[in-house]
Amino acid sequence: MSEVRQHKVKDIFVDGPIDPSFVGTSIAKHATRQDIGAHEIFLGQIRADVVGADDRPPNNVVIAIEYTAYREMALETMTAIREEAFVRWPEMTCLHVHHSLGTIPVGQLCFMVFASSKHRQQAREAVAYVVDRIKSELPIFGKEIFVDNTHQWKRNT
Amino acid sequence: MSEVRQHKVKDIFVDGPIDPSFVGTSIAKHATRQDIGAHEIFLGQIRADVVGADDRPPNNVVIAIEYTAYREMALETMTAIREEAFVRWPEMTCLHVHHSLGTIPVGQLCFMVFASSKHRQQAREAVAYVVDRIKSELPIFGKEIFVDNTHQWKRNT
Amino acid sequence: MEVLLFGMIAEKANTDRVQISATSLSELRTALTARIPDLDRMSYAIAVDRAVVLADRALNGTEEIAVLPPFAGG
Amino acid sequence: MEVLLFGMIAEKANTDRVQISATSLSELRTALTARIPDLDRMSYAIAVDRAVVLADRALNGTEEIAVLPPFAGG
Repeated sequence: MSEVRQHKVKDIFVDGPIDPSFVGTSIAKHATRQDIGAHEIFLGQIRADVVGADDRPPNNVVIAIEYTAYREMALETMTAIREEAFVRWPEMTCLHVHHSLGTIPVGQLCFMVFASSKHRQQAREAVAYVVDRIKSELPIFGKEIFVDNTHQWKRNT
Repeated sequence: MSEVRQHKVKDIFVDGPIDPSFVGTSIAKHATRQDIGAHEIFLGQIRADVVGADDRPPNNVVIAIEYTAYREMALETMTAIREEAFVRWPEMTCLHVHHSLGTIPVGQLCFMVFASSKHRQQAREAVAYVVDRIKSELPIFGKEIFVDNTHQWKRNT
Repeated sequence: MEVLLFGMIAEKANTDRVQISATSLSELRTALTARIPDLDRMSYAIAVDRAVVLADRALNGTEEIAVLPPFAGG
Repeated sequence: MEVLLFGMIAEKANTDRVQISATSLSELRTALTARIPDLDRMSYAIAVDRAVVLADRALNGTEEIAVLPPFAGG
């Protein structure tokens, strides 16, 4: 929790899936904070989507997403989003963001946004805001890999 | 995840704090679900609030909350809330709720609401709705225990 | 009938259940106020068969009655 | 100047960086379209010094330029 309101660029990227036990460990680290009453956590998990691509028959099933990123721009953008969030929700004490790079199989976690605050409202709003901005503004690219080993590039809508 | 859309009364109460590793374990159990893209988790943590009670000097500090409940009514009310949530957010695949009973020290977790769905919007809305309804409708009682061993009864506003 | 008490009301009454005879909720409230110190200065709700009931109604003595101080879950 | 390519655009170009000479973003777009197959049929944005720039602007060759296909994070 030492990152509270620091303005340095933090690395959000992790290689491979986010382990559920990492989420548990992150939660446990807040037990020393006597001013936190609420944690809100969003986790993204890889779905076995059935996709009909332009150049192949429909009903091809996603088995993994391979994530890459324009790392420097993503981290600078994330730093700006983080600073805006701490201004908008001054009661927020911590904000932890992690995103996977590399190949993440179906059922595994690729994304975590975790905010804590005194009362629930600010943590709740901050997580929704940060998740939405990351999805629309961070240059992260996802290759959906199908069961037949073909692929298609994912795009957030 | 076998509870999906069951209508039986589930016990939400646990004795003592909710262990952060339990949250991690709960998340991990969803790795077999290929249709989940989003998890939203709310956690309540005991704050060291500084309280000025009517009959004592201000600045008394909470060291724990002792929770009790009218268990049968709480579980029936929770079952109704759960069923309403699954109707309102049909994309939601799982909803896990736990609340502590007994003495929960500052920094420990007393409450978890965990929803999963295909996309983030339904899990996010369901968690906010379920958390708010639990706080206002479940007959759970909290005795704030102060550092000087006096106490005061908490009330949700 | 047996009436279940919780939280600060059980604390004030020094017990978590009292025996009360009442044929309506208003009669029950009067009897509870006589029995439990300071109840008239506390905010509370009465649940009949596990649902809060605000209006007056008749009681036949078979209902599950509970006196509920403010909720504090979460 | 060196131009960074990502995702499906890097895949189409078969490389993650190309050398392009351009004195403006419009000139850069024209050169990229000539170099990268099907780029004119893809949606993409150009980032100059790590910020997306939509309007035309002059380039002096010292900027960090990147061609970004649709984002897919989260």
